[in-house]
Amino acid sequence: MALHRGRGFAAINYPIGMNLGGDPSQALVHSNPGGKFMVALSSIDLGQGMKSVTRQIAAETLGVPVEDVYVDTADSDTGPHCMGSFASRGTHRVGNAVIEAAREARAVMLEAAAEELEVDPGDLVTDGQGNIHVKGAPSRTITTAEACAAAQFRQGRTVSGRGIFLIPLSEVDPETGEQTPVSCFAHAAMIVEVEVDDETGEVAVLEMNSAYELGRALNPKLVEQQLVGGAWMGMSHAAWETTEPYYPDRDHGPIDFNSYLMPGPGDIAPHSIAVLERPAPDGPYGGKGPGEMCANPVLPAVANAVFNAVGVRIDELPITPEKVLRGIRANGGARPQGRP
Amino acid sequence: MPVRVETFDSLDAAASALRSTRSARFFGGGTLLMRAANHGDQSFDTLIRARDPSFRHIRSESEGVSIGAGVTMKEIIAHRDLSFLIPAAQAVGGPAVRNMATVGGNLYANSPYGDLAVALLVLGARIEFVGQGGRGVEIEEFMRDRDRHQGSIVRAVVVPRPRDPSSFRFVKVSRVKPKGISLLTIATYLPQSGGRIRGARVAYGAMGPRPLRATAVERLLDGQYLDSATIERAAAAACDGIEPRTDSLASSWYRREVVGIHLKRLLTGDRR
Amino acid sequence: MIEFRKEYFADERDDNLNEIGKPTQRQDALGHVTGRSPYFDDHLFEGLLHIRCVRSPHDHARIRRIDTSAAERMPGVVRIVLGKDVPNNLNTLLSLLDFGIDDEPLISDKKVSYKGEPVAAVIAESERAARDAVAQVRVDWEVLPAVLDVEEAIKPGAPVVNDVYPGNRFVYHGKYDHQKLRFGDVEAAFRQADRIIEGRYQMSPIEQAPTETCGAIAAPETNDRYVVYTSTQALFFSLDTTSKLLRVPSNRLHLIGGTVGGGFGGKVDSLHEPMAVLGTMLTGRPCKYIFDRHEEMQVGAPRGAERWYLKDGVMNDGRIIARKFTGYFDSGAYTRLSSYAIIKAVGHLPGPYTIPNVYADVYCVFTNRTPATAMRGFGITGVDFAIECHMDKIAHELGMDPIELRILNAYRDGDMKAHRRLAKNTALIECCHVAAEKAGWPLSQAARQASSLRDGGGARAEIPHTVTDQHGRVEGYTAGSYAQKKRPSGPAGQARGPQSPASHPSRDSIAVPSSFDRAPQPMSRPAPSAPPASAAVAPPPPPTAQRPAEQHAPEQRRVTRFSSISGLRRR
Amino acid sequence: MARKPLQFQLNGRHQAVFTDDGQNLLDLLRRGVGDLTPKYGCGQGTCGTCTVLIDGEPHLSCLTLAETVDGRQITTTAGLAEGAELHPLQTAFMDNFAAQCGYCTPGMLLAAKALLDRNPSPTREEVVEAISGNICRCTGYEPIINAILDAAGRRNQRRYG
Repeated sequence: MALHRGRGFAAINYPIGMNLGGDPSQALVHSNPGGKFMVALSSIDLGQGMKSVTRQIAAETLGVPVEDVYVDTADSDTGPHCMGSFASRGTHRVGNAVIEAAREARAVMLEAAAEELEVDPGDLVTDGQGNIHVKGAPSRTITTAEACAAAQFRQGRTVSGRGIFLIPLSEVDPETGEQTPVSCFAHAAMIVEVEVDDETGEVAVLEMNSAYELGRALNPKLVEQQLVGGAWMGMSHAAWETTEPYYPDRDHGPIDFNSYLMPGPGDIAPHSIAVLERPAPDGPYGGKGPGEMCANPVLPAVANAVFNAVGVRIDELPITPEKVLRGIRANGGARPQGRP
Repeated sequence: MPVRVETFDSLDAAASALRSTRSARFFGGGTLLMRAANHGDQSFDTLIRARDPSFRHIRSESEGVSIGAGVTMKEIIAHRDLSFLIPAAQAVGGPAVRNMATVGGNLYANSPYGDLAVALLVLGARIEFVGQGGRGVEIEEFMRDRDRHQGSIVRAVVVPRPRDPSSFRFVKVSRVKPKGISLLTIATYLPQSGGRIRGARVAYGAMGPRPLRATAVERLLDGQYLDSATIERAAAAACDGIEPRTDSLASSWYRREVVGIHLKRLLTGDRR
Repeated sequence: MIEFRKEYFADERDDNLNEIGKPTQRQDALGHVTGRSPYFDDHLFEGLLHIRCVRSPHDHARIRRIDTSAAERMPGVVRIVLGKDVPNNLNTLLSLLDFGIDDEPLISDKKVSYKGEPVAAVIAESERAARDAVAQVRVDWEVLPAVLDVEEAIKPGAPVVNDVYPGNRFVYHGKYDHQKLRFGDVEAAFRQADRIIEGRYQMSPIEQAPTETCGAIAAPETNDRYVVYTSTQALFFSLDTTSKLLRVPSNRLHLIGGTVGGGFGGKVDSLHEPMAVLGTMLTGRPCKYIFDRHEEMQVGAPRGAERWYLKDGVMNDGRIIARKFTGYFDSGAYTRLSSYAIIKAVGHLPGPYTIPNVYADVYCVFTNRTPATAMRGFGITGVDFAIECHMDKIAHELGMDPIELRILNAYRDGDMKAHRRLAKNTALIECCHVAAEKAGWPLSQAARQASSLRDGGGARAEIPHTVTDQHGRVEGYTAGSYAQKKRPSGPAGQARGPQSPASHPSRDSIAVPSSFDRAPQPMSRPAPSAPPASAAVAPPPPPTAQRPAEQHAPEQRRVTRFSSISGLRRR
Repeated sequence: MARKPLQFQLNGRHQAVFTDDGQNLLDLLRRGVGDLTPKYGCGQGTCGTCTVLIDGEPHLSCLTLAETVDGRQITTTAGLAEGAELHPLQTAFMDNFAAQCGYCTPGMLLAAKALLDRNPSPTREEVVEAISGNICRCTGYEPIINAILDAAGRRNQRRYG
């Protein structure tokens, strides 16, 4: 018996958002008299970090520290319409809506500050630390808190903003499929190294090296969370998971986390990730959305690595030891393809 | 109707309650019965418990170690007299499950569960029942028609100590690391005298509906030196007379193809 | 470990921002580590009732009779709900976007088309009481033949899974039993190709498996409204679906969610909100409807299986000059979101490569299994598996390095894609470079010198003369749209010419109007002009006749249409 | 339905409650006591999200018959922090971004606490074994493993430094 190592490659791109009935999301932003801001959304945080990324986007746009902003998600009475958290649309669509809402609120805040400082709003800048001052004259300054208080109690202005971002529906031509599916694409390339046991067909993922281009990484830690967890899920889809192990036969469908197979903490492989950031022209600060595409390159890369290791093409997922062993038997033994 | 729970201080009282109550089950650690109750299992409406201390004893006896049926996997792992069972007890579930799962429950578990029972099977354990005198029954007899014993309570399992610990080997093959359910489990007990195997016992888990003996393999090993030729012959016959089960982890075909490989690796000490 | 390669595309970014790009702690981190984050089930209600469904044990069966008398007498049972109790018991999620025909009951009362389909719901004082009563509901089934394989399902005489679509195929644009992609002439290019390489690929059905199962709690709110705590991934899909199925004005529904124990797509089209609100409407008490793990695994909608056939025309130097797809999405018994996944997939083909001739027929097929829905990578993951395994196969057959094959065929800024939009903001080649570098995978100098910013556009920006066909034509459906709803739409295909038989593509070359109303693309930069192809890696010149790209100027959008991808009605 | 009186310590506080016949501990803690930190993930003992410590050892509350905890010490995630001061594991989970949806986090924290209380300086393999009964669908486990090793390091620093 022998263990055979193999390397497999895959490269993918991924459409950000969707083309379905128009793709809108809305956001509302307002401040209290203390210059602390609330963002109201009906969007959902599934763990991907919707609350956190929109909070940073709002703070950046308003020109205030992130601590001055909190995001409330998913209350249909207070949060304006959003299609939902799917299709990698959250960061891109909701983020853009938050920018528009925050811009409007910022404009009112600067008008209030201008009135207090008796200058033109166009001459004012924020320092991101909670201060507003005249361009080139830092001494002529007012805090965002003071500006918002003045708006509320002296000037009668609402420091608030509404935002919507809509990618309108693109017609799809019945004859050619012509359409504008989405507005931007993320990219990835991955090399997976596996070890295949030619007596049992067992496949172990030894190492992953990847490069992901995601537009701007709005929060590097949230990006890392998605890429690390997503690659694990890609491994899982490649070699473990299915609700119907004998598809299209429906028998023996798993009913719990013991029979529904996923890699355990002892199966995970070292994953070295490089992130490239080519800003999306229409993305919030150039952001795209890493949430879905991060899993996709792993599936074919594992299949290609198995072929490189033992010369067996598994073109039906998942890549189970049984399928690999049947392939090795059909070939009359393992046929290592040589290290690329 | 909600599940009733009746608790008794003595196993004997619990046993008579179990006999007299229709659709009652005896409750050990709960890993099987609470799951069934949570799922709305309609086959029982009463759970019977016992607080009897004897239910949880671990006691050395002349012919081996007597383990109360209420002893958990965790307690087996922690007990110095049972170190030979650690590989099997450690193979059961994660830490939380091992704190709950009992020896008695493991005997009644259906595949792919029941890893400890595979070890008990090769070691020739004896099952003692509450309220039944005598020596109880040999474990393979118990496994053969386990349902007949549904109505009775296992008090303890008496496990002979392997004369030479190295003569007992155990492996659980799973798809998930470090812990997953069994694709197949193999336990071998190959005591030797004069270098030859005497009284070989080999058992599998997850190959059938419950743990079973690999008698063809035992016959090939008995009286032989444990050399590579013998191991090859044993591996080739690993599935003789056995129709492996198909489940969500693997097909009957796959189990048949690899059980010999894993048996060979276990016997040659090739653990990867 | 992770590194951020800032040197790439640095000139396209301003990295000196205050908050963007900072590793700021998550807003919800403290709630998570203290166990205080409020998921839908973390709201306690006095007198909460529990809903459990009676489910089909059969893949396909007619319901002759449902006897609930024994169940009604069970202790703790408050109410048993049947299909007739649902005010508007037929829906399809995307009808909210005027896409597709209502085809799925909330509680089925005539027939079931998958194992696990609900035919009754028990509302009881405790979960256990509900489970016990479910076990007492007697259903008289007439078991029907079932079909479980996508290619079996579309054969003549196959059992009809979904009565709305007797052909077991979703209908696109009220016109075809599949979605077409046509770009150039693959058949002509196959004849020019040095080799033809084919493959068949199967994506498995996959459970989203969030650690929190799908569920919702509804309760009467003051002001004669209903409050709903929910695990939904799409608050307004859930709100509008509930409003439609129960005929409740949407402003009488107050949905609260937003903190969810994982979704991965499985909570986009959940039917827990309408079921819970229905329970509350019928009992006046708070009602909880939640999947147990067994239901989440086998009844909750998975990522559907996909089967893809690929046929490529390849030159010996590695250029791919034609790629043909036939795809089958296994939608299960009802439409849910599979119809849309195909639109998304077709817009994605032929993958991140510039191939001058592309053809796809993609079918949304109904089978007697759990309806499929979204999952992470929806519509793309399956075909990317097919494409990238196929690319590896091509590299092997040509004896070519698999990464260099990708770089040679990679799409670049300014290239025309098969869905007839110019590529921009591309970065596939750079990802290939960095991944290879990290893994110590040697690349030729030519491959290393390639760039997404160079050698695109020019001839590669043109739309080839395209062959179209009428195969797969269906009758009896009319395309509708939000804009047309007010007036009844005319019979299908009246204005169309004669239809060719649905077997082989007709060879007549219809000049295709090459511009449809497209989305405005804010902030889009002009596509780079195409310098002469560098000697390094010459990207493939399109081999077939060209039509000028000017015809691509964006056209004034017609009246705003909420949706008309395939809003359709059964005539 | 028979209701039985039951007394136990929950996070150091005495609890006297009634339990329904056949009720599992998860349901008792959540609906009976109002401690919502243990989560329902499967009711089958296969996911670990309902993990609690009973006399310091991890148990699956969904498979624990509530009445069997009479007189015992139960720890949930609600009992990890001392007042406003987070447990080192909680801090480490935050610093390592070891939570995404957060649903498995309470069970993970308790599985990890049981390990560190008995083995203050575990190896990576011991950490992996300790969480082997707990499913996480978001993180790929790596950040969780790192967080637990990190917390162990801090605890040792605190002890020796």
